[in-house]
Amino acid sequence: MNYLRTAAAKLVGLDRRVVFIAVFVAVAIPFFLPVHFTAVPEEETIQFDNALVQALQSEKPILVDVDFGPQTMAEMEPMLLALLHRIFQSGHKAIFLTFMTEATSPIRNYLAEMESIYDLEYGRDYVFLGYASAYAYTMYGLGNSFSAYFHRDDRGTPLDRLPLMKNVNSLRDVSVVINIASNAFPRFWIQYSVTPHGFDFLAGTTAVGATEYYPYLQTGQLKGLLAGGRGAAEYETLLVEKGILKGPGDATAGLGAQSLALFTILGFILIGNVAYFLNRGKAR
Amino acid sequence: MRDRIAYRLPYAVMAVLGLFMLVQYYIPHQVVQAPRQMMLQWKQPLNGFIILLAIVGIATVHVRKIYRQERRWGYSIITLGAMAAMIFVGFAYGVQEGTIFSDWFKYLISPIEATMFSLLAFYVASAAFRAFRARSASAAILLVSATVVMLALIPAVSQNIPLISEISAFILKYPNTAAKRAILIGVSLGAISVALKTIIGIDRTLLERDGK
Amino acid sequence: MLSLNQNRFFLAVAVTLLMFMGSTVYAASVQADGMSAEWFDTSRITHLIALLVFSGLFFYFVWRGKKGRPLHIRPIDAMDLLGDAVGRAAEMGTPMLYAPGLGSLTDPVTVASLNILSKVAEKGARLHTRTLVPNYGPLTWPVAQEVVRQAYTRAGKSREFNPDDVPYLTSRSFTYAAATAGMMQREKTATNFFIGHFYSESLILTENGAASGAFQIGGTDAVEQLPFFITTCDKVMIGEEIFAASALVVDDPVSRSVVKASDWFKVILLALFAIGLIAALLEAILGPQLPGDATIQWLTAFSRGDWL
Amino acid sequence: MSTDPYIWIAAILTLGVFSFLYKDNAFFAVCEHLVVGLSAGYMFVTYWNNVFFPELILPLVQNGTGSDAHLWVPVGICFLWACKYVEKTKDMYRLALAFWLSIDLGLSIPTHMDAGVLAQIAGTISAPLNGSPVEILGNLVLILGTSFALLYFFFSTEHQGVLKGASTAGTWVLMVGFGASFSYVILSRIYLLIGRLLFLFRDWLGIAG
Repeated sequence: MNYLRTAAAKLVGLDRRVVFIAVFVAVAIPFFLPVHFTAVPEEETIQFDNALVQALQSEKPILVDVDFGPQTMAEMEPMLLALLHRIFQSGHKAIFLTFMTEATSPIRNYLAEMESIYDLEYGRDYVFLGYASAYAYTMYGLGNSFSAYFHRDDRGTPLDRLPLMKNVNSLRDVSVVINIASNAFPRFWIQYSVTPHGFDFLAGTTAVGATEYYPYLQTGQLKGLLAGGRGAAEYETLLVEKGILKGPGDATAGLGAQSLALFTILGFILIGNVAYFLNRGKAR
Repeated sequence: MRDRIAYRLPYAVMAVLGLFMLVQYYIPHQVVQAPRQMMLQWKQPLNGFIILLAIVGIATVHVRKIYRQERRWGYSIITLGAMAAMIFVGFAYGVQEGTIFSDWFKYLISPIEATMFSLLAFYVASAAFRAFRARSASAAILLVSATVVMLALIPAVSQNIPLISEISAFILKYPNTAAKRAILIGVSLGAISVALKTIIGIDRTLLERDGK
Repeated sequence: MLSLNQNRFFLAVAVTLLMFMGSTVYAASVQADGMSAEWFDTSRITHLIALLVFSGLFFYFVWRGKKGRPLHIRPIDAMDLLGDAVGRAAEMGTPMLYAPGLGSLTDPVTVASLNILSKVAEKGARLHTRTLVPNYGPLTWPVAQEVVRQAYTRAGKSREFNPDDVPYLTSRSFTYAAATAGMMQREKTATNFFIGHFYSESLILTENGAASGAFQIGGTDAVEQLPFFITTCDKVMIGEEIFAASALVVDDPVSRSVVKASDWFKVILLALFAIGLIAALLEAILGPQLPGDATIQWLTAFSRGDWL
Repeated sequence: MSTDPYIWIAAILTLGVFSFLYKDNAFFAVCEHLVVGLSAGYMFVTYWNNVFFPELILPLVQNGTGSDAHLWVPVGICFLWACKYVEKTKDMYRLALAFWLSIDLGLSIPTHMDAGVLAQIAGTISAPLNGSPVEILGNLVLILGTSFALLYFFFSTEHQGVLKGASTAGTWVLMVGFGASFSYVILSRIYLLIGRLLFLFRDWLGIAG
């Protein structure tokens, strides 16, 4: 027992670099092991897709607000790509915008990729309105007018020269608003736009903020939620089952590393607590 | 007299405009909505001005460091140089896909920022190890709930051990919703009080001035 | 306090109002196509009622506070320790660190946090203890500087105020966290406050502070960061407690009374929940045709605003 | 292994940032200062191209005396704010600040009431107590949990007796919620690391699928 306590005391004082190395190894190993996992779609993800399917049946375009930068790209990129395939494969039209400066370059990149895959035409099939500041107030204002806040699109074309924007004057003219965001913007959408103006709203967030949105899911202010890399992996599975994606993407590829890393951290929490209780016994 | 007005005018502006933004929520009439839309349009350049302030702020901090030759001032030259280069590249060659601007973003900014944030994975693990102790009943509850939800996130566990993903889904859907909702209602009420208090001038911390 | 008997104040309000009305009429004549001609949005009737009830409570308690009647508010743990926390830094002869969060200035949490900062800095100034305020927002920074300067003035120590104690660091969250952590180590701060809206960097801040052995008071409305605050700070304010604390730190009874308004509003909410629960139980036991269901439907419609 | 020089630069920068885990060093400091400068420049260009030029300058130049004349107001407000940096006109900035705060705080009142309070009440009250046993239990937890947790935020009286019990139950509910957040935060951070390693092993070294 004494031996255990000394070990516990040592463990508590463990250099944190040891923890770092353990985490690194846990994340790295699965890349070299041929074990493949799939994530079974949970209720929220299925809800998300059902709401999206409903929107895809309407004539109105979809509005996608993309707010993530390079910092969280690993988590958000697979989600956005799955969503883009979902929208463009059904031949639906979409309008894009962002409230985050760092998001503009990645969006141009993804849209150029989609353009070559699905043979899209800018201005007719999709439009990128570019970056807008004052997010909360622009979200609120879009309920009445697009043209007051976007005089020109990202390429400097006035909005009235874009065929897709001809029939879109306000948020009433879009079938659904989707926000793929790494920050609290879905909350602002709900507070400043969804609740006052009343329209269907879907969100994809990082796992960090995901639990915060459950109250809105329950009230219906939010119709569906993709929760971080995990939600993206579930969505990939769902789209593969429906034949929209040819194979799972990066989110599913990360499931193995995710599992081992979570096990490692759980192990550390367990060791930390055991050491703590043993030490406390000694202090008495 | 003039001084009095100068002192009070900001409070008056705040009260009038603040109450206007409040009242417009209930009045869809164009006489109210047209100026409301106008004011929201002003927010775009105004908030953009904040970005400008941020950039000027960063530049000033680094210029001052170089000027005073403070600790690590040499690095400040890198910052200022990088800033100037990026602005030059953006205006000279454009920003669309395939330009130098877009390449620099993809291969210089992206890897650094993404890696910086990935460091948090290590810090989270270290914090979990060092600080997550069942010191009290409520800490123990936190720990148990975290463990269950975490286990359910591991496909190998949730697909093989029965009930764990159901319990996790239950936690997320009900007690988690209750907790987040209570906080949401509380924060909303608190925010309303603070906003009301500030608008009508009960709370004057922010607009205080010397000699008063 | 708002002193309504000041003629000149009225004059100023009137001038502003007139100017604003002028621009209103002008704007309405310029761009009014496609907008409504209704004077009241009936779907927001419940909303208006709720807001009127809230402001009614608000002004009632403000009125009571003005009369000087004592209003009891239960102490908030973290605020009770405010004096001790400042005293600790003073005893050890090291500065305090106050991070007002990464939210924008116009976020009510930041406003509340700056109120608390005002008190902390004043107490510190009285005890000759510096308050370091690293800033993230370019808009918050000048205001925070002004708030601390005013706090020093109130303590009668305006000469001791050093603007460099309230620096602007950067608007990149990771760099901000690294720089602030560096500041804690260099200055060996004995007390750290982290109050406001925080993002992922909060972990780096609080963990470094905890490792240096500082006494830490945290508070945030960012729920996802709260678990880390709870495990690494000595005292934590959760969500609304920050707003309550910001009202409590001011000795003014009027400011305190605002907390009461929000409290009694919560009592009304709880009563509604109770009615809803009873009605739901009745429905579950007696079946859907009976009064329970009707009550729930009416209550739901009422709170959604479509009961008219 | 990649032959694209850009990929090599990105990989070197990635390793430079990772070196911070060992300790703060010059390599990391270079990366840090580089990204601060680059992204400030990036922000400036984006802001100019997407907001400042098309939404302010162009309308003012084209239509500054007509229907867009009102856009002179924000110019004036920014000017007032800039007065802060001149000693003599320092106080003028309070006017700009008042303007700034009033719009934001004014609009935040009704929207908080709507989305944060009323909609949440509607959601709680309409949670039905019929259906499967799990749903009934869940909705009971939801209604009672929300009430107890709200009682924790009740400041008017001391928490004694029944109130103490209820608010303790409230903290437990809050803790369950925080536990869920905690595990999701960990998950999120791990994904970021996975993304970086995927870049190093797959895009750069080409040794992992």
